[in-house]
Amino acid sequence: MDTTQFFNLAPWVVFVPLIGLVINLLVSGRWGEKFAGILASLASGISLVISILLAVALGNHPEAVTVSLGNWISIGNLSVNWGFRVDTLSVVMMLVVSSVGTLIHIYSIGYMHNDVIHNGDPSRYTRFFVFMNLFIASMMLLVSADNFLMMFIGWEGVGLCSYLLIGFWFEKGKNGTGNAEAGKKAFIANRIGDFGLLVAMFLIFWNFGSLQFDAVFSQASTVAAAHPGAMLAITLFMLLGVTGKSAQLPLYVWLPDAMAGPTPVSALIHAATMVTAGVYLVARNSALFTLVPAAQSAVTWVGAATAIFAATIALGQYDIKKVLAYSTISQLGFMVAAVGMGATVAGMFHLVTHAFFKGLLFLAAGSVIQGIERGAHSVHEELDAQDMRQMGGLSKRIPLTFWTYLIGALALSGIAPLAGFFSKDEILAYASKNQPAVFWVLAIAAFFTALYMGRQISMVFLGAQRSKSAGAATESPRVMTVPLVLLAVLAAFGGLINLPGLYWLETWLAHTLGETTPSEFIWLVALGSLTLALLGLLIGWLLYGRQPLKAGQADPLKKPLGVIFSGMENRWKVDELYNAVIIKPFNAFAQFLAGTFDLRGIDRAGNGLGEGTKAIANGLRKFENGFVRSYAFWMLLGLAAMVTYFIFR
Amino acid sequence: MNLGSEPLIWVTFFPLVGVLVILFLKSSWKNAIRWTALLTSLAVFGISLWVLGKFDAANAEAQMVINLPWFTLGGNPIAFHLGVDGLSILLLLLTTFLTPIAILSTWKAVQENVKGFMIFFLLLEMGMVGVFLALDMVLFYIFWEFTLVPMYFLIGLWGGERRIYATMKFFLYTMAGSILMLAGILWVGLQYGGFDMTALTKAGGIPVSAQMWLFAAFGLAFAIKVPVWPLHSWLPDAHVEAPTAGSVILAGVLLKMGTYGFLRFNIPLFPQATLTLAPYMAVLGIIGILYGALVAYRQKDVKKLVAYSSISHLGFVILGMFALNQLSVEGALLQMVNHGLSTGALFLIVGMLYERRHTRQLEDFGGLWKVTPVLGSLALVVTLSSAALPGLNGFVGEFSILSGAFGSKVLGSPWFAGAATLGVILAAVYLLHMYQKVFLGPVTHAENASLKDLNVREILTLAPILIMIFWIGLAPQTFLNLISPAVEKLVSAVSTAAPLLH
Amino acid sequence: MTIDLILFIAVALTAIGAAVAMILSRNAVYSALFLILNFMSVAAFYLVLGAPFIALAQITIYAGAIMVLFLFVIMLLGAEKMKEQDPVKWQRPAAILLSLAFAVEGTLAVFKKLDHSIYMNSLSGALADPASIGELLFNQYALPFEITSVILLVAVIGAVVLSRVEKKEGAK
Amino acid sequence: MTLNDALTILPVIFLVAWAMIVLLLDLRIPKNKKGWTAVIAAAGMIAALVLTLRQANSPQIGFGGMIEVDGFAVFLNVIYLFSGLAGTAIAYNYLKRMDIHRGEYYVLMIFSIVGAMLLSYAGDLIVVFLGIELLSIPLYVLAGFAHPQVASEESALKYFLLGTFASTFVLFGIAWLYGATGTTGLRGIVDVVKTGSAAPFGSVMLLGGAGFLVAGLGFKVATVPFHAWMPDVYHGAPAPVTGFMSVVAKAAGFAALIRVIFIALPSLSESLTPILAALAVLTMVVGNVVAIAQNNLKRMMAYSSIANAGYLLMALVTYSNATVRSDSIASMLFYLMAYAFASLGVWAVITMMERQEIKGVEFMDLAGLGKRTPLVALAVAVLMLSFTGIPMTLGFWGKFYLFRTAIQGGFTWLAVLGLITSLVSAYYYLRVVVMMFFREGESDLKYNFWAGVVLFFSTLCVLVLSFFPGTVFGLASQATLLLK
Amino acid sequence: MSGVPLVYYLILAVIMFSLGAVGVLVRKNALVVFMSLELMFNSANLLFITFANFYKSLNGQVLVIFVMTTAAAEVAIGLALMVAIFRSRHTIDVDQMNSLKG
Repeated sequence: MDTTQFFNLAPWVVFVPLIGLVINLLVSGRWGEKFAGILASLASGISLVISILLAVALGNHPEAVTVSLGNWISIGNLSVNWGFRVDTLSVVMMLVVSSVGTLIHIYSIGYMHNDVIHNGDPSRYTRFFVFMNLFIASMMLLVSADNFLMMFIGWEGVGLCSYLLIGFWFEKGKNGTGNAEAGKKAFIANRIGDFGLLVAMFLIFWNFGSLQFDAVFSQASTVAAAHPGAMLAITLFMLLGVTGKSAQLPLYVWLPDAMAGPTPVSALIHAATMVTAGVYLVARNSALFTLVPAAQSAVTWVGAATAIFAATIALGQYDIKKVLAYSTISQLGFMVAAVGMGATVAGMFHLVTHAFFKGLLFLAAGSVIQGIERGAHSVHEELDAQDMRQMGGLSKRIPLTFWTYLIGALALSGIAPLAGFFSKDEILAYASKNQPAVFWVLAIAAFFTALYMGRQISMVFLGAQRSKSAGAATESPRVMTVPLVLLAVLAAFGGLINLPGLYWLETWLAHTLGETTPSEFIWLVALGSLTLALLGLLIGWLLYGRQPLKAGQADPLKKPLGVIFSGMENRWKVDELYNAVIIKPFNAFAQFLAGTFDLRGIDRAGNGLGEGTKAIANGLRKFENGFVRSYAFWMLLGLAAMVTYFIFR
Repeated sequence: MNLGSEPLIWVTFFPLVGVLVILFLKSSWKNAIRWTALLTSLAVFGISLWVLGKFDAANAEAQMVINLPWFTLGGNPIAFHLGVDGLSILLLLLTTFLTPIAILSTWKAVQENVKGFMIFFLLLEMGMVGVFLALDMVLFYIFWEFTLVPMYFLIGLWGGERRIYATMKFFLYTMAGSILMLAGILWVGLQYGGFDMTALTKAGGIPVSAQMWLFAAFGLAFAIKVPVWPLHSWLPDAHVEAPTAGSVILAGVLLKMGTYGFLRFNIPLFPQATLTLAPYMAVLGIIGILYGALVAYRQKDVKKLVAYSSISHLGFVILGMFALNQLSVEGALLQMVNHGLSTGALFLIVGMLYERRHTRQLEDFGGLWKVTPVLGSLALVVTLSSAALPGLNGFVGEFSILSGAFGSKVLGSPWFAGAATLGVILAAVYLLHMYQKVFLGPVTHAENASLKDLNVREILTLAPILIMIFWIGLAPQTFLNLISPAVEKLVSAVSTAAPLLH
Repeated sequence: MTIDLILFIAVALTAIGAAVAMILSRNAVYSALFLILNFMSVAAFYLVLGAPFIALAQITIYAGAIMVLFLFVIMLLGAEKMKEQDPVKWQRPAAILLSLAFAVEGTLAVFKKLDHSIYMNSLSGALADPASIGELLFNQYALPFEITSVILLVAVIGAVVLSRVEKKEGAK
Repeated sequence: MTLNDALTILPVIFLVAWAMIVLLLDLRIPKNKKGWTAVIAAAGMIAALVLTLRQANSPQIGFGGMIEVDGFAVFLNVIYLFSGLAGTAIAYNYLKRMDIHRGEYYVLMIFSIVGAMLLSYAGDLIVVFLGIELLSIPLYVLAGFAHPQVASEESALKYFLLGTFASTFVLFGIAWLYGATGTTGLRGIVDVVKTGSAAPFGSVMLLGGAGFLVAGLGFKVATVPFHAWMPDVYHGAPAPVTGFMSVVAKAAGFAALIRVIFIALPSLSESLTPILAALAVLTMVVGNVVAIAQNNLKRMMAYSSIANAGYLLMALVTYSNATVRSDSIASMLFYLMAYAFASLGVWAVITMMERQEIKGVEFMDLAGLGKRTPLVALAVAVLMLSFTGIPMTLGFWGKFYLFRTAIQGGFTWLAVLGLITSLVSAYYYLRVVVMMFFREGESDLKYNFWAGVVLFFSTLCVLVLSFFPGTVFGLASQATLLLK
Repeated sequence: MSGVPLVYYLILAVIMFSLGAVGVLVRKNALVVFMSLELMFNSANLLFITFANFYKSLNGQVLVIFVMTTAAAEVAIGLALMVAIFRSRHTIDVDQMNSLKG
């Protein structure tokens, strides 16, 4: 069979979800929840199938293939096609997106059924799947684009979906607008990043004369030689884009708030796929980054700093999803650091495994939350279903969820032989060889990772049930647990794809990324990290699990760490800082412009001219005083002036 | 020449047919009047498609030219000279496209004196089309100034609370600019042989010293119309007080007359002055982008917010025009259309909200997406189009402008475009702010809980614009092909006039 | 200084004095009488300047008929005196200053810029006899002559219109 | 005086005779049928119109140069006669309403027209002087026609005293010019100046005389600072009189100015041009600016009339420039015509609205006019736009041509200033529109057919003629070519 | 009086004109104002006669006749007007004629 024919299917990875969403829009829920959910899952599933077919085709024909649908914009020397690029990198992303996506779609059929009831607006069920399909389409566009501009559509498109889904329950949240605010925050933070990407694109266009990946990468070295400054600017502005989309310092603040979205959204968008777009961007442009060491180290350090910074915050959180959110930020830091160092494969590897286990963790967390909610419903208790202090001892109530969660947590902590161990280890190994400082930072972050996961497992599943609802929690339906199990399998065995020695992923990606530094498995590092992970888990258990927390008890770490812990608990007050330093002055400045400057300044200047003229008119009116003799006086004055001018001029 | 077969004559003056018919209808036959106006404007749109059909996209020159001698002034002929080229074709289509939509939007909103309203509206359409087609400076001025009159009445008679203040302000501001343009036109015509645009552009040769003054005289008129910061303060008032259809046309078309004027007059006629002043104009454009966005963000009135957003959007157009390369100028032209569509649609939506709630204060809304999901969804698309989401129309224009300006030799520095790109962030800030205040969050006012969603007519008003939003966003080449030869000609004309560029 | 000049100055001073007195007189009757005096002195100049017919007309028509009409109206209305309070404070001094300046300026202009060596002609009466004036009037100046007649007619109509009192109910 | 001489002023002679006939017939017409007087008077004016038009293409000189019949004069005479007809049409109902219906009204109006016609024919300064008097004396009486209405009397007295004051200026000026040249013929003056036989006095006397003359004529056309009479007189005089006066007196004044300045004083251009420019500036600025402070339509129109005098003066400013000389006269005639149409139309409406105590029309009285009589209001709106100079009205072309001659004559700054002041004028003209259409109110308009005819005919002309500016301007420039 | 220079006459006329103007500008009695106007007419007449003498032509004298006639006509109108005003207002003080202004 000539598998190259499959390449022509590439555009359909985008179109199928689009068709799915259009059908769902047209039907708009008239044919029931089942239809909407299944249709959307099917659309996502077909994308998965196509992705697999593309992978198969690539297996036979590893060179990149571009499928063009025609011209999009062509002005002067700017010419951009609707082009889909099928290469090993994009297909990896497609596979991740569609596989995790499909599982989460299926999970959502069950989850959202409860969620819409719980939140009191069942009519929004279909809307959810429309957005989800739109997300899949945008994400596919992002990864399959063969030029920057098209990628940018996907880039902003996923941002839009994120905005819509975070604010899915737009009337809920703090003060009723909390969710909507969170969505807005996410979009604007992303826009700031997009600003960077836009500028990077302008620079690329004017320095390379094209926005096509091929054309740009092939000229990279010549341009780097000719305009090193431009190259530096390009890569740094791209980094700004990365920090926005992949929630790195300093733009990460939107991601914790983004947990306001329904849990499947957190799993799919804010853990598994969208947030990794930044990593993908750097990987895609590794040809550029490798030429600019300064930018590379900037990327690395941003990633590393984020990794440890977010990990510390994760330790101080009580919200089950917030812990995972900060964990995500931290793990994204790992990936960014990896691709920054040039360990592109390692970064991508971690991206894939992270998608599995973090997706799993979120979904399982969703299962926990709904379990608690059901429990709360049955015992008529009002509580925050996401607060870990209200949980405890759930392993008995919801065992399947517990086990899958445990697998995910262990994978995340980097326990061998689960997926996370291999991928994280690859990054650490690379760092230890090339950038020892980064290595130490990441190692500590890894320790923290295990620590907060240990803490979370202990708080949620072990010990005593600290609320009535927790005692009454029930297991989720099959449609949710099956994806959990499947993801658990992936999280457990995902490491296989780049198992040391086999290095499938590496050889696969090498077709696209070219010669990369081959990965090495360093036993010392592996054992060290494993030890750290185990240590972390152990401490976590010792602190939180051995002596089960009691309801209302303060966090055991609070006493020994003191101020530091309250810093972690309060997320180092970064939001407050931004609020004080950026948002408030910004609002005040805008208010000044709108109120004082525009209305009292510019507007009044215009009106003042009119009023001034009126005042002059009223002044001149006084000359028309009604007295004939005065009129005669003016006449004589005019006459005298005129005659004087004539005679004596 | 058989005038009956000249599409430009028809497209300009067909609205008068509608006016005539309406004149003979009783003013109490409101629906008949509405239908007449709607059908007339649809017919005009049809005629403009006929123009489009005859339009040769590869030709950069004016086409379907009608040139009838009218009278002479000081030995210089003034002619009834119409023609359409790449610079005007899109704006012509935009005008004829938006007019029926605007008329359709008045079905329920305008109940008083429908007859007068429609007559003024069709007269306005004639004036606007004339502005875009006129190739004689005097004729241009006539149409230009004439459009003031119907708009003056539209705001003054069917406007809101402070309509008198607003309409006077609108009239006086606009006239303040155009009187100097009249002096400029006379001066150019008398000093440099004629009022014919095509001839003047070819002849060139206006001395640089004179160019600066003339640029200022013409530019002021256009800058006020656009409006370029800081000459904008008439716009928010006019928009807030204008009836919905008036706002749509005001934002959609009338403001474009200003930007079009720059393209048609200032740049080709005074190339050296243009090159000298381009950075300053660009700076004004950028200030407009950022200032408009910041001020929009703090508005409490939705309509005012959208009005200030116009200032921001048109700042992009100004920047694009004065970056003066193929990319930016084409982007600017496309952005004119985009702004007409997006902002027009936003005003339509504000109008729909107003019809339901009789308020435009942001604080009076909230949570409407839940109550009126269709309106909420359509508003979302329009908002995003205005925020230049890739894949929608706004992005194509803004990207071309910014990327063009980024490498513009005339501006000579990427900082211009860099600063302007910040507007992309700010656009998200104020537009999402608006969307959230109106459509998201809980329903806080009891009156809002029972609002009706859009009816078929309202969906029909918005649907064509939405189609165009997607069309331009996904396949802009259809439109870009029409304009690129003319833009190429314009850009190369300016650069040949100014050897310092090469 | 010739006798002519002395005579001129004497008559001129009379004319100016009469004019000043006319302006200053509180009583309108005195004003009228002073104006008549002024006309008389001007008529004397006319006589000297070779215009005996005009001089005569000046005395009979102006000083005689017109001023008598004035006096008649003053008496009729009893309006010879009114309070001299000026509601526009600045007007009087400013007016006097302006007029003074105007007079000085005019005098200076005439004095400085014109030739002093031109002396007036002494003309015989023959030049200005009524017959030749009449001839001019009916030939060269026939049109103005006719126009003046129309003007007089209009004046008559106007006077009639203005002085007729409508007798209508409700009118005070 | 020969028969030929008489033929040159045939329309004038006819009108004088006709006026006398009307006067006599009026005695026989009973008080309640004075409409017949109006009809007879109008018939006379129409006949005179025919006679005038017959002169259009045969320039001739009569009375030894005192009368110059040319296209310029014919053009203006047509304007006077049209205004006379309009003045008759709008007065008829008004006079009846005010209970001052007397036949003398029409007679005086005809005499006033005769004076105006003489001014446009004038070839001699004495004719100028007598023309002014013949124009003015009936107007003094007409202004006071509504006596014993206080406002009317006051207006008449002010007009009379100041008008006579201005007449002394004119006369004094004529005397100096006579002294400087020994002649009062306009062409005679030029000849004397050219041959240098002006002689002993140099140009000082000529200049001084010109100053007095310009001041005196400036009073008639109301240039600042000789304008102060106009608002009060317009305000107090009966509306139809003001309407008539606003066109005829102004046009006649400009006719005289053009005759004197263009024909007799070209040698003084160096001194005269700055003065004329200064007068134009002052007049435009003061007229337009003060108008925005007015709340009475009559007074506003008075200031508008002053402002328009300023625009018209622009045509005189360039009089020494040979290239635009004839065009500037044509522009001025064009503008006068546009002004006449718009003015007569507006005054027709004021006539219909004025109440018993002649106090004009307050702006508040206009409120609601757009609702109650939409067509009238629309017509007024068109006329206001024409005054403002908005395209598709005749007023636009008026300004267009005037500014054009100013620019071509090298006075761009003056044109720009004129344009800026016309922006100011937009404010007060539009205020009328605002009051009529945008404000609710109970406007009280006593519509009558003949005034309506004037209003709608003017409006129609303002609109329709705007599409043929070239043709109209051609007419005006043909009219002026014969001037030389 | 051939011994008198021409300019003296001219100066006399100018002074009379100015005095007339003063009268117009300062007097309140309409009749006196009117008389002042007559004085100004007279000063112009004096000029005409003077120049007629200088040019040895009768034209100037003829002009004076026209001026006189016109002045008479003005007097007729003026006095009639003042009488009419006096009837309704019982005064001819020009300063009280100021109801129209602004």
